[in-house]
Amino acid sequence: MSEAALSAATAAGTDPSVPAVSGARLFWRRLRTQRAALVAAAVVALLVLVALAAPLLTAIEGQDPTTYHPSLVDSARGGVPIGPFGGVSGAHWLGVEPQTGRDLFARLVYGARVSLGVALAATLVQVALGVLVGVASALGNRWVDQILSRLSDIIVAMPLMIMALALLAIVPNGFPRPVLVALVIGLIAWGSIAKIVRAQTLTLKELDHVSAARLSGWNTWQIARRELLPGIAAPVITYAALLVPANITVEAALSFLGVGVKPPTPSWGQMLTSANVWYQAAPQYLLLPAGALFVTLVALTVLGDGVRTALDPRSASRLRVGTGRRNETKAADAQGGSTPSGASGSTAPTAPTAPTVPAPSVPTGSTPAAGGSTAGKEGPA
Amino acid sequence: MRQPSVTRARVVTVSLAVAVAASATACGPKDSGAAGSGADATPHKGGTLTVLNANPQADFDPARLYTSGGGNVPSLVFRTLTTRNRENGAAGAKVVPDLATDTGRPNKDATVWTYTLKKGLKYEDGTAITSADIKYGIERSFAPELSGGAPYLRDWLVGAADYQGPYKDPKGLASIETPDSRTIVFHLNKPEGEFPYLATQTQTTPVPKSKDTGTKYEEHPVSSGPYKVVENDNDGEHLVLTRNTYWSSAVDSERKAYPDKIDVRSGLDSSVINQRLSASQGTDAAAVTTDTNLGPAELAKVTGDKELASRVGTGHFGYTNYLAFNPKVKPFDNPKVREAISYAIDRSSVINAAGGSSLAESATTFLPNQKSFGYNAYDLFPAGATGNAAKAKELLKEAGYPNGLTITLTHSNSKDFETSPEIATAVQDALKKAGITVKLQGLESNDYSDTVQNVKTEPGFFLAHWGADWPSGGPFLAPIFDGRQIVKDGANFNSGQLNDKSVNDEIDAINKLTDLDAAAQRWGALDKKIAGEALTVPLFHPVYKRLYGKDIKNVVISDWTGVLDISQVAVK
Amino acid sequence: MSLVEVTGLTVGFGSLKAVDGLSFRLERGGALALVGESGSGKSTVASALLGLHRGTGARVGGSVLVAGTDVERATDEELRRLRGGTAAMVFQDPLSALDPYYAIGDQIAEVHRVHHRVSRRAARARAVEVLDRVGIPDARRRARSRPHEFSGGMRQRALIAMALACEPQLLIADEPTTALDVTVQAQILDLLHTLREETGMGLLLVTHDVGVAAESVDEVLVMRHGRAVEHGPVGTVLGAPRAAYTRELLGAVPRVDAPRAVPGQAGDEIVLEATGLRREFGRGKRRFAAVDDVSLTVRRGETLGIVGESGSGKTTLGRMLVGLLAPTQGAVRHDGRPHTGVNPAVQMVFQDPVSSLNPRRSVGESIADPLRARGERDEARIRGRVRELLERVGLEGAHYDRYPHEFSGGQRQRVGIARALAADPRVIVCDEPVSALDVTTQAQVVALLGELQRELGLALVFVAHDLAVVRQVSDRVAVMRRGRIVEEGPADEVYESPKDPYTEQLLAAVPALDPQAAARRRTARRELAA
Amino acid sequence: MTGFGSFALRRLVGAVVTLFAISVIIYVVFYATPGNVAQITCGPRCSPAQVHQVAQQLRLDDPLWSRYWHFLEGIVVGQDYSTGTSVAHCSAPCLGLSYQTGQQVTQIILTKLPVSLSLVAGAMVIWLVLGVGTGVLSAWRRGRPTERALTAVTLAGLSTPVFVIGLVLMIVVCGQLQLLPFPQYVALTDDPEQWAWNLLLPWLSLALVEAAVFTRLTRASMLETLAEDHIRTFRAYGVGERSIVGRHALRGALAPVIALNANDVGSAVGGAVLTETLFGLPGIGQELVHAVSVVDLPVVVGMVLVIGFCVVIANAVADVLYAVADRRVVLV
Repeated sequence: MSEAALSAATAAGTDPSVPAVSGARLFWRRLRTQRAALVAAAVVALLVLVALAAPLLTAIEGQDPTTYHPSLVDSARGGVPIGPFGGVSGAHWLGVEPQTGRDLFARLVYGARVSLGVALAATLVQVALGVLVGVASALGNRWVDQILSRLSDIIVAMPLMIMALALLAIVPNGFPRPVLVALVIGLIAWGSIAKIVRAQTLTLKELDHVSAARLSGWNTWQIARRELLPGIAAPVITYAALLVPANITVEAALSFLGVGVKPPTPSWGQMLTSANVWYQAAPQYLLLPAGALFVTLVALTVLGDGVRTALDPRSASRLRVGTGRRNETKAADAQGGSTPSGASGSTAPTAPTAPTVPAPSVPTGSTPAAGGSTAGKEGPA
Repeated sequence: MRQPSVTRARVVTVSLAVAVAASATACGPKDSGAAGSGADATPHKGGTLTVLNANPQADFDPARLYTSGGGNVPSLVFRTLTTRNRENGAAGAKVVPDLATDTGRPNKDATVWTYTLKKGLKYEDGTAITSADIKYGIERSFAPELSGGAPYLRDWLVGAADYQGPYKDPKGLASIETPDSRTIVFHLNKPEGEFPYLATQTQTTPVPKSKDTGTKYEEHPVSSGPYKVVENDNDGEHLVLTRNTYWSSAVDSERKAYPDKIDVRSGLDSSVINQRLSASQGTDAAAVTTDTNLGPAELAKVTGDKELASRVGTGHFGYTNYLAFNPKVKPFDNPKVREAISYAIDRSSVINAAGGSSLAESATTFLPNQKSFGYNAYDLFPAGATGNAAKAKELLKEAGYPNGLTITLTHSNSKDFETSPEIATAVQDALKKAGITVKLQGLESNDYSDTVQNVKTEPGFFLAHWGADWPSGGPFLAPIFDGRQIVKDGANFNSGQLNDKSVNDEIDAINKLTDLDAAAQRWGALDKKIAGEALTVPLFHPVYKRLYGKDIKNVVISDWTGVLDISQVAVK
Repeated sequence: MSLVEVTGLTVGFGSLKAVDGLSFRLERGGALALVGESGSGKSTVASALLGLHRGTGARVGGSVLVAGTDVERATDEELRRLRGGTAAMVFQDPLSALDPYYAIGDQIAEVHRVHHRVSRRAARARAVEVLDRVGIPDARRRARSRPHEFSGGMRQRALIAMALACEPQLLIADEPTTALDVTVQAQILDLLHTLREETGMGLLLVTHDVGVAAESVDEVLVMRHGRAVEHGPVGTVLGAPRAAYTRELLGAVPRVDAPRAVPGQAGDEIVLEATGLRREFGRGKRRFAAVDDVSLTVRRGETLGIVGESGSGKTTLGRMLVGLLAPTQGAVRHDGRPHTGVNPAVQMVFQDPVSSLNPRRSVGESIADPLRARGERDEARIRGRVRELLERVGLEGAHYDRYPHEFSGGQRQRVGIARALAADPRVIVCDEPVSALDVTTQAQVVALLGELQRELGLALVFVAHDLAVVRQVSDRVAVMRRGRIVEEGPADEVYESPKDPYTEQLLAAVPALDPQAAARRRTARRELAA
Repeated sequence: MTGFGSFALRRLVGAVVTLFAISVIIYVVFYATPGNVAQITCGPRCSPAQVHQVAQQLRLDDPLWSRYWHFLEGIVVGQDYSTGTSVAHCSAPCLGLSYQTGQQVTQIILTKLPVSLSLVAGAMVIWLVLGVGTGVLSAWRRGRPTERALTAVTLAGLSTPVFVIGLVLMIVVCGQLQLLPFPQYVALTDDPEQWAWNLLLPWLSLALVEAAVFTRLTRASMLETLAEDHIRTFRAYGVGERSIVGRHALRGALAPVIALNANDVGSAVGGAVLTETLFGLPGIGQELVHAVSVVDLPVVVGMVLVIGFCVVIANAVADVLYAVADRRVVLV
């Protein structure tokens, strides 16, 4: 999945000019109303737990992820596991790996550690860089903005896989590989998040409370920390929730190209890569990591959607949609602006200025329709 | 660590191949020859043969090719002074005349070799092939623009070491004489009884000087063989070969040339090649591959299907995968440690990782297990199938490591299933029982080559493999164990840095022999003598399973190359 | 049969009852205004007339009959025919109410074709016709424009044209002039009046502005908390209100003809002075001056009102005065000293009570900002001072830890004032401080500002578009138009005897509360135009 | 249209700066990459003397800046090189010669680019139609079984790496069902029908992954648009759902789709690397991965620049489309 895709998907859901969450409690309350998101959150929690408890779980099974069991595979037939369902038995809950006879359950749960860990760490790097660059280019002068925008253009225009191949070859061997993979993914894919943050910050900094903070005497850094960062948290969190699954697949792709995490450390991407050709001879070998990846991605994506909905100020009406009660599905549409809180009469009478549509140089920033949201504040029209 | 290859070694990092893929060549099964329906039916001329390959024929210049026995696709276009015998199994490991009337006439000490060309040899344009063209072909292989061939001509021919090819030095090499248009004489700087083997390489292909366009020659190489190149798209990705009407079976007894047309498609993923061959639909029914073999997963599927199993040929090729020690690095300076590891190794794990017993045969000798190499079935440090942990522990104790040993194994991150992480982790597991803890150091493949081939950076313990340039002990043992071939400022393959006068002398002595059978005996004996030093731990010799299409007939897989010889294949 | 017959209408959203047992009728050709403050349920009623609550999860009770159609029981098809065909709605925000991607003419044609089986071409012609009818000049050409190419007033006309396209019997106008300038508002109201006269259609006007109602309708229904407070002919309700709430509402409406109740005590000291201010935006061809050569002075203790329509540059001017914007030319002096950038002594109260407070920080923290920025570290002192300020602006000290969303608009504006006060300013620039508030709240905030001014000797710059509000608070007034001050002087002079024609025009456009006066002025405007 | 002229000029300058920076980065990165280029080019058994000759011929011993200057010179004025028997000219813009094969990089690109463009362009059509179509459907049917089914399919597409989808598709469609031939690139100019048949599977595998992204985006932005005031206007005028969804909401929802699509060209090329490798399509991606592995710097730089150029162009085109779709946008 491309980062850009995520960015656009996220940007569509958040309107920075409206205060989003007003406290964690409200957020939880909203999240709680979405059954699907709650289930997803539980699945994610379970996955993280499994990853953390991998040594414990494999100890219960009595296996470890690296020991070979040559006797469990049919050497003359290319090393296909002996026994039904890829050698499932009391000792090997999910069977064994072809050729090596290593325990698949152990590899799967240890693989979760690497895949989730790498994806999370890469996401952190992306978020950190993206926020830094995005905020700096929104707050800096024209030159800073130009240079940083150009920088992210360059990042976007460079083929990610190729840079990853090159970078992973350069770094000295002693460097821990999972950390390296996370860093590389993070370093080359922060462009979209920077764009989102930049757009968001540009909108936020026009808000009156930021002006008020300036009048209070705070300097730029203090304003960024107090007034802006909390404001960009919502879209960033939402986006990050969608980035994690994307990063898992990038890790898998890097493994496919031979530059992922090194054996014998298992990762799902690596398992998928080596299992790919076993699709016919030992299908469960492919289906296990593929299934794990699928469940993880579904859970993270649904959770990401849930988080977005919960953080979206306008989601109040949509939440009902989320619960799937059919007769209410049209609520959001027909109701539109005439929510019971009675927006009528409270809009500023100052005529809307020329619509402030984001320039195409930040195409993922926000939809043109959202341009109307800043209307009502008198600008230089 | 050279890759014996049909094309010049291309490092293929991306490949779904699960097995020892690509560029290898191999040999038919020693006993029965190629199996399957293909061998039985009577072959007829005509039809189009499709070749599905992973690696494009990016180089099609005879000067740049590094081939064993003249290669496969190139040998359809390029005839050489001598060539491999186009027969199944061990018989295929013999050298036979090609352009020449015999395999070469040596002088008394084998330092001067004379060849006479057959009569009536013609290029695709009908002009006659002369000995001067062969001389020119060899000379141009020394041009830096056309680098890539094997090192032997450079090392053996008098005055070749500094020669930079005919473009810079039009006077040419004085050590190659062409007294008349059918005779060519080579003057070597030392006795080389195996010169006939070297003469199989494509550098001895005639190149007409008037047609030479330097680096662009490969776009239109002039054919001396049964086929000529009529189409070469995308730098060797798609080749179409049709009959060279000036070629005649009367002057070429080796190439059968049944199909009228050969269509070579490459750049394919190896699993796709095998899928296509097993589906065998449309033109794929008349398809073979010359660089792809069945991976373990594919083998598992094929063995369960009788129809498919009948379309698999088995090939062997002189090739050994082994663990190399650098005795300059502690603790491998201690022979007891090296012996302990030799005893400890559990080869079954390693063989499974390489694809299982059908795709890899356990190796206890450095030389390949073939007669032509002088195979001498010894096992100096018997480890059995699963390792002799007790003996290993005992030796380690003697060596001063009573509580076990921790060592680092260097391997590459390529996906070749030879020096790759899969084999390394299997070795890691295979030594565990003996109390030897192995740490892995994986290097990107270019980095790996640089590191292990440099005497200054060579690690103490690493995965290595060696393949035969021709089926004899000479090119197998000399680069690895001849002390005079230690290269200080370039690519070094004598990883044990062995410089033993008795070994060096024996190599020189064998090289003087022009009786190749007698030489083979002595190579085998030398191999066992060197093995006593425990500088390597042989792991396995690969076996190649080659799938081919339904309509393929006359399948010949020699022990020299291990692949289907497409000069023999028929589709009708 | 009445055009509209609403009986015991109840609309509930979740636990909230937006409309609670409302009944009224509207005869054919009649005009009724639903007047109320935000949250009174007036817009919900309007939506109910078109059955827009159907399928939304809202609980609707009672009955609504529009031209004989029972809206609650009608089939989807009947409802579709009703919508637009029988009763057409004009929405509040003309920019967002039109599809930005299509030409205005096409949008009107599309709606027309829903109700009339005519060719695309005929529908297009009809669109041009109605656009022409609502006073869009060069309608044939302008029909091809997209909404953003129209000015606010033109867009509102286009929306009315869309409503006319299907010749409805009832026009429902939901705050049709709220987003417009006062002069444009007058034109739109006149247009509605004329159309009603000519076509004889009924009008249901939803508005928070009593003045707008007075200009446009025969009958008024005052709503509060979803219930009818008072219902009657417009003259009676506005002239002699019976209900206490109506009286309160009317009392709070600022009058353009009443001078400032308690004048400011202007000192001699000039605390803020601007000379030759100019501010440009855009680059190249799109460069223009939002503020051009503006000079003004503000003395201690007085209020300078700056009034102007949208685009007049008043907000830009305000932001330059506090140092949030750097002038392209000219200088700002604080206490006689030239000053660039922000200065705690010059504070600002912002228009939008929603965006002017950080939703993620407690109001106490926001108010404490100037204290902390000044270097105050003692938590107890900070809390004490903030508590004091909160109490001073009419809130409770305990509100320190609450978040902005827990407050109403008026309360939030009070918090904004407290934050400005925390910096101990000498001048506060108020940028449309009450325009987003209901009239009753408006009056309270205005009163608070006056009190604070007297008490602290503050100088105020009061920037607003509402002439009545400005008069209510100002000692002196500057009228801005296209970046320049066209007239400046003591408030009474400017309002009683304007010298500039533009000022005159503005004053003429302000809706009057007295329906008769409104009718007189409409005639006058018509004559002026003719 | 001076506005458009200055937009184009500005974009062009931006593109040149971007591409220049990219080439510098690639040079520096590959300079640091391990691997003895001369040894790789010469072959593993070359003697040190031979390796030295090759290094000299490829200018590998020159300082980095000098090599880079030579590269720039080639782009501006072209480059002469020796084939051994004669001197050949690589005319400007010359991206140099491949270390490995000695071919002109521009020539390699010219033969590989049509393959990659065929792949990406065809896949793009599929993912746009599929993605936007299902996105609209799932926004319209939200909360109903249709939407749930679509969501599940979408997520499956999203979570399956292209190399798995591709192989499974190939085994099932070509191997077991034999519905299609195993893909084998045929040039569009040679035989358009075969071109399409052979690319169908690669298109599908690449498109299935990307379509998922577009489904999600379209759905989100459809919901966004459906909640807007002008949709309420049309509802209040009795305009039918079909027209509201198909005409008004979709139009509004398309803008972010256009923007995303441009950005996605870059990631599609990344996906194309895997797809080309899997299906053996002789495109840019496959060649690039190979070139990286043998440190064939001229080829890597050339190909990355071409990809970068495509992304820059795609972005500019998207901006223009964006402005056409939404007239309020001003091109800057």
